[in-house]
Amino acid sequence: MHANNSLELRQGQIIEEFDMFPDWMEKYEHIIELGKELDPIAEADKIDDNLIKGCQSRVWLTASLNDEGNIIFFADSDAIITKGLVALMIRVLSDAKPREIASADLHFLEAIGLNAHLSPTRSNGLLSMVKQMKMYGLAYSAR
Amino acid sequence: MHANNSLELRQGQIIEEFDMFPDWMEKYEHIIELGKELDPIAEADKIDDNLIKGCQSRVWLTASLNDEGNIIFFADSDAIITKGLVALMIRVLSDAKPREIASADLHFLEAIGLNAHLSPTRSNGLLSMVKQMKMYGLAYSAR
Amino acid sequence: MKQDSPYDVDVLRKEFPILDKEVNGHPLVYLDSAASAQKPRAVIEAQREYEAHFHSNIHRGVHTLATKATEAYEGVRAKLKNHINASKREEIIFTSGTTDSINLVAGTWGRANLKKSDTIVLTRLEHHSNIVPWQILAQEKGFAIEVVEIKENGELCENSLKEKLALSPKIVCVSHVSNTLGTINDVKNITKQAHQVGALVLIDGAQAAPHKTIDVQVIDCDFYAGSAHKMYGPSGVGFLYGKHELLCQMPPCRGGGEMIESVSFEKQTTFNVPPYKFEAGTPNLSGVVGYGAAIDWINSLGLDNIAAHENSLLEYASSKLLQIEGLRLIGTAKSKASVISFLVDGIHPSDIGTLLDQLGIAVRTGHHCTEPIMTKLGIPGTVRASFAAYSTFSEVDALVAGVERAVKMLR
Amino acid sequence: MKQDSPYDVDVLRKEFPILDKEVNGHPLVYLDSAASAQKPRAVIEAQREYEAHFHSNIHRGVHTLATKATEAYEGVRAKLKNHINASKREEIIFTSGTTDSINLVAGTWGRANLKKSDTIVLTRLEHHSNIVPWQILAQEKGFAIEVVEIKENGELCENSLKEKLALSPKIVCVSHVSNTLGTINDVKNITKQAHQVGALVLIDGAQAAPHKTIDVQVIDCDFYAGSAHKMYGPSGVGFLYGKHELLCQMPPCRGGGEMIESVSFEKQTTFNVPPYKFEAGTPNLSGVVGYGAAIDWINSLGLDNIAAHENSLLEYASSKLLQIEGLRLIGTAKSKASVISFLVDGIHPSDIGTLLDQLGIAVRTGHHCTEPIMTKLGIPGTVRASFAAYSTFSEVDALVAGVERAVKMLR
Ligand SMILES: Cc1ncc(COP(=O)(O)O)c(C=O)c1O
Ligand SMILES: Cc1ncc(COP(=O)(O)O)c(C=O)c1O
Repeated sequence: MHANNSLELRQGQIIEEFDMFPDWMEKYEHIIELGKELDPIAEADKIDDNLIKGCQSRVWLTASLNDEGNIIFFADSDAIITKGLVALMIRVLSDAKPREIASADLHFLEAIGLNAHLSPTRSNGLLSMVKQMKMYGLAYSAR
Repeated sequence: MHANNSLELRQGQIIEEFDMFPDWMEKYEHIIELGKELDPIAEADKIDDNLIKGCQSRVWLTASLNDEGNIIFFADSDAIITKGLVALMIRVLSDAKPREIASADLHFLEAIGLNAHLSPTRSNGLLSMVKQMKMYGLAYSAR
Repeated sequence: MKQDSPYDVDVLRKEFPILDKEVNGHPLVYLDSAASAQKPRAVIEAQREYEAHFHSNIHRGVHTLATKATEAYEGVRAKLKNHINASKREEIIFTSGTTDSINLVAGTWGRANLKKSDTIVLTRLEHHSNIVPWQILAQEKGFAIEVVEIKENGELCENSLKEKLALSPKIVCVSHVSNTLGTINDVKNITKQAHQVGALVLIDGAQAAPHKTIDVQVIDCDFYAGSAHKMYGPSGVGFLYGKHELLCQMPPCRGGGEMIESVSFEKQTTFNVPPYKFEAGTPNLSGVVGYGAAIDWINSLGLDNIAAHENSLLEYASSKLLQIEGLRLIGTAKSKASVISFLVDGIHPSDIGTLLDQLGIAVRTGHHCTEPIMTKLGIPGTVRASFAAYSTFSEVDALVAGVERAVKMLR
Repeated sequence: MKQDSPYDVDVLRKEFPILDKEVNGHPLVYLDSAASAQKPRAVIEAQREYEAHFHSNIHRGVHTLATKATEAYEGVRAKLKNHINASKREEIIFTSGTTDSINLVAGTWGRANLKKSDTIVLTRLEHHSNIVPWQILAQEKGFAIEVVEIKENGELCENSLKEKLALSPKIVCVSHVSNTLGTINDVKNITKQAHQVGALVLIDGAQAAPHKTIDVQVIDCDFYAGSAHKMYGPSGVGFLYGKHELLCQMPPCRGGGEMIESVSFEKQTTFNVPPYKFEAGTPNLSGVVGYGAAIDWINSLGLDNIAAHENSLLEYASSKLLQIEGLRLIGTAKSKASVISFLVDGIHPSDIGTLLDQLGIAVRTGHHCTEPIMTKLGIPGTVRASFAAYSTFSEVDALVAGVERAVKMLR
């Protein structure tokens, strides 16, 4: 319960943060900023195996388990807006228990008015990335 | 000139004849009558070679040249309305010079309000039959 | 006779603009719905609405219109999935119609899997669309086509089916409902038997989908095909249902946009997952949107209600027509859909059709794209009247009176 | 800037209901016509009129509605024949779009004629729809695919063409206009050269037909393909032109209703003549009727006028966009249609597309189904704006301002 709550909390913070930007321009400027600030993925990890398929912009994703049994995600994208959205996903899902990740209800994108980016009709790979993150959650919780 | 005129004359007679039937029922009754009266084609001629293709109702057609160099047509159909229309075609085109037949302008069906039967969209074979008759005209005039 | 209907047909008819029409000076009596159903305003307007306000090419677009158009298109896929109870939306492929769907199966699954030594099974009842694709492929591959025969009444012959299944066919292709004889085949049972001998089953549902609730999981068939235009929807749209694991194994059919993952001259071109793998090029977008409206329309009325109404029409028409001297029904299966084929002794069907047309009554005459049935029964064709949700008892009366009048003229 | 237009664009725009729309709070600026053109009211209403008053299945019907529907359908065939100056109406096959048309050629002519030892020629410029059908067939048949390369500016390389033709290919498949780079290929000249080495020529005219007068007899190509939805018509309809003698020799493609002469299990099934041989099943009737209205609409405006208008837009847009720092045009062929692809240094095209969308500006980003071009140029894709008869100079201004704004945000 607590665990799920913490993902809830993280999402709540993001929603609050975006509340400050009523205007789409500021919102996107913020996303772009987040994209720029995202810890870069190791160049060696930018390989096809870590590439999310079906994307117009490319997204790379890796995951590892830390000592506390939490998954840590690293990700990158060649498009900066996608990268900003990826950064948001990482803020919510990284450093969390596999089980929490697998069952996370990601409603914040809708709340901040960006859920169109999660539509299966977009080809920015965000939806596929989220699916992949949950797969990692599932895989690690099965261990 | 005279020759074409005679096909014209024959068509004029038919148009006049049908003027007596303002009502579709009488018109079709007359056509059915004409179908019943049509000289039957020899059973031996009812073979695939004489069959007009692409028809819902089947039409057989044969042609021969008489001593005066006129083409005589024989035809038959398994549908009586088609047969009546075939009879009209024969009245206009049979016993005429090949050249006349090849160049005949068959406007009478339109004038008697039955040109829908000549539409390429109908599959009664009438249009194909007329084409075939003109082919005979062309073939014999080439000799 | 209206008391038999589970809904008010007269009110329903007002939704169909074309039914108000006059043809040859008579009110249109449209009894050719098996060829193509008329469309309610909801369908016509949905297409117009789409074209006037939402049109854009779908998929791969980052702009809002493309997203909306894609959502509309994919929404209909989900709707259709529910409508026939597929287990996944990925199992629904949009095609241009039943014919296209069957050709897709023949062209991909068939071409990849059928060898010279193989046998496939069709039935005598099949529409040309479920015969010719297989004949064309058989000419290329050399496999044998075996035919399940029919009984006098137009039902499939169980013994013949058993015999043919004993040949261990690779696939059994069978229509759910015969468009000429109206026979409803027990496709669930046939599928079970076919699966027992290891055959796949393709069902041509063109005539069933407008009249019956389809549950592909209950039937357990491997493929199911249908056309929107027979289901009160637009022409140029149809669907193929295929079991997901089969679709995953099948090679692509047509090549082009959307169906690829990556195209290269230097490396291997790779393909998208189903259903996209089988949907090359820009689809019939407004048609698919209209199809969605048609499914909604059908469901708002209820397929059971439609079937009940059509069945009473069928019964009524059969008994009335049989009172005409020399008339015989072609197709008298116990389980029968609202298609009624008949012949009158000594009279060619096209003559009857021509005269009925003069009375504003639209029926179809000929072989109805089922020549093998005609060959078997030794007839040149039939006159076929077919009913839909909007057909009425008084239209049946008009038909019967029309046939009587035509017969009198033709004898 | 309106003085350049041969017609009043503002008045014309009133015929397109969608152009009044707002997207994300801004008036829609639709610059994605190369993906799919918007439809004028005349087209939308023609479809509606057909469905509400004339719909029926076509061919083989004896009733009046069937005759009228068939006449409407065949009338559009005649219209299209005139529009591209085919010599016979039998040379026009209705398909569901360009992709379908090209697959038809690959599936019938290709499958029947291409052997392991053969070579065919494509170009680097081709849309996936003119690549993948040939790759799929090559996998089956084993023939070689040779690719005519492009120059930096996006024009076909003449030397490369000569080299490839020297391999005596069986067919040369080339786009008339590139959907990504806008390059207009000299298809008449290419056809002449190809014929000299005995190759057939298929032209993908998807992008040319909306913008140029097509004369298949002057070009002398063997096949020509196009899509209605890029020509202000409905989606789900297209055409294949083929020289009559070729069509007569080609085996059928899809099997089903209409394309047969006679179907039998006992005797040989025989096929109809072209074009019917290639049109199996119920076609997209309302779509074809709408296509007829689209052709009328185009002709009432005049393709030369449309081209003149689009060319001034292209010139204007090119010069304005080039003033943006770091922006480079991708595709600068001397002869170019109204498609403008560009990239801004250090910025991913999809980012620009996403921000433009926020401003109501619809452009397409990505590889535009021409991945081999991207591979060759070493770019991830482009931003593409494309113009149509209804595009305006102020829309170009909005695009330029939008790109400037996006670039500022993204840098
Ligand atoms: C049983 C059956 N199968 C297939 C078809 C072909 O459908 P479509 O013409 O929509 O492809 C029909 C339609 O006439 C049919 O009745
Ligand atoms: C050059 C070219 N060829 C083929 C196609 C495919 O056309 P359709 O999707 O209408 O089949 C397109 C459309 O994107 C195109 O631009």
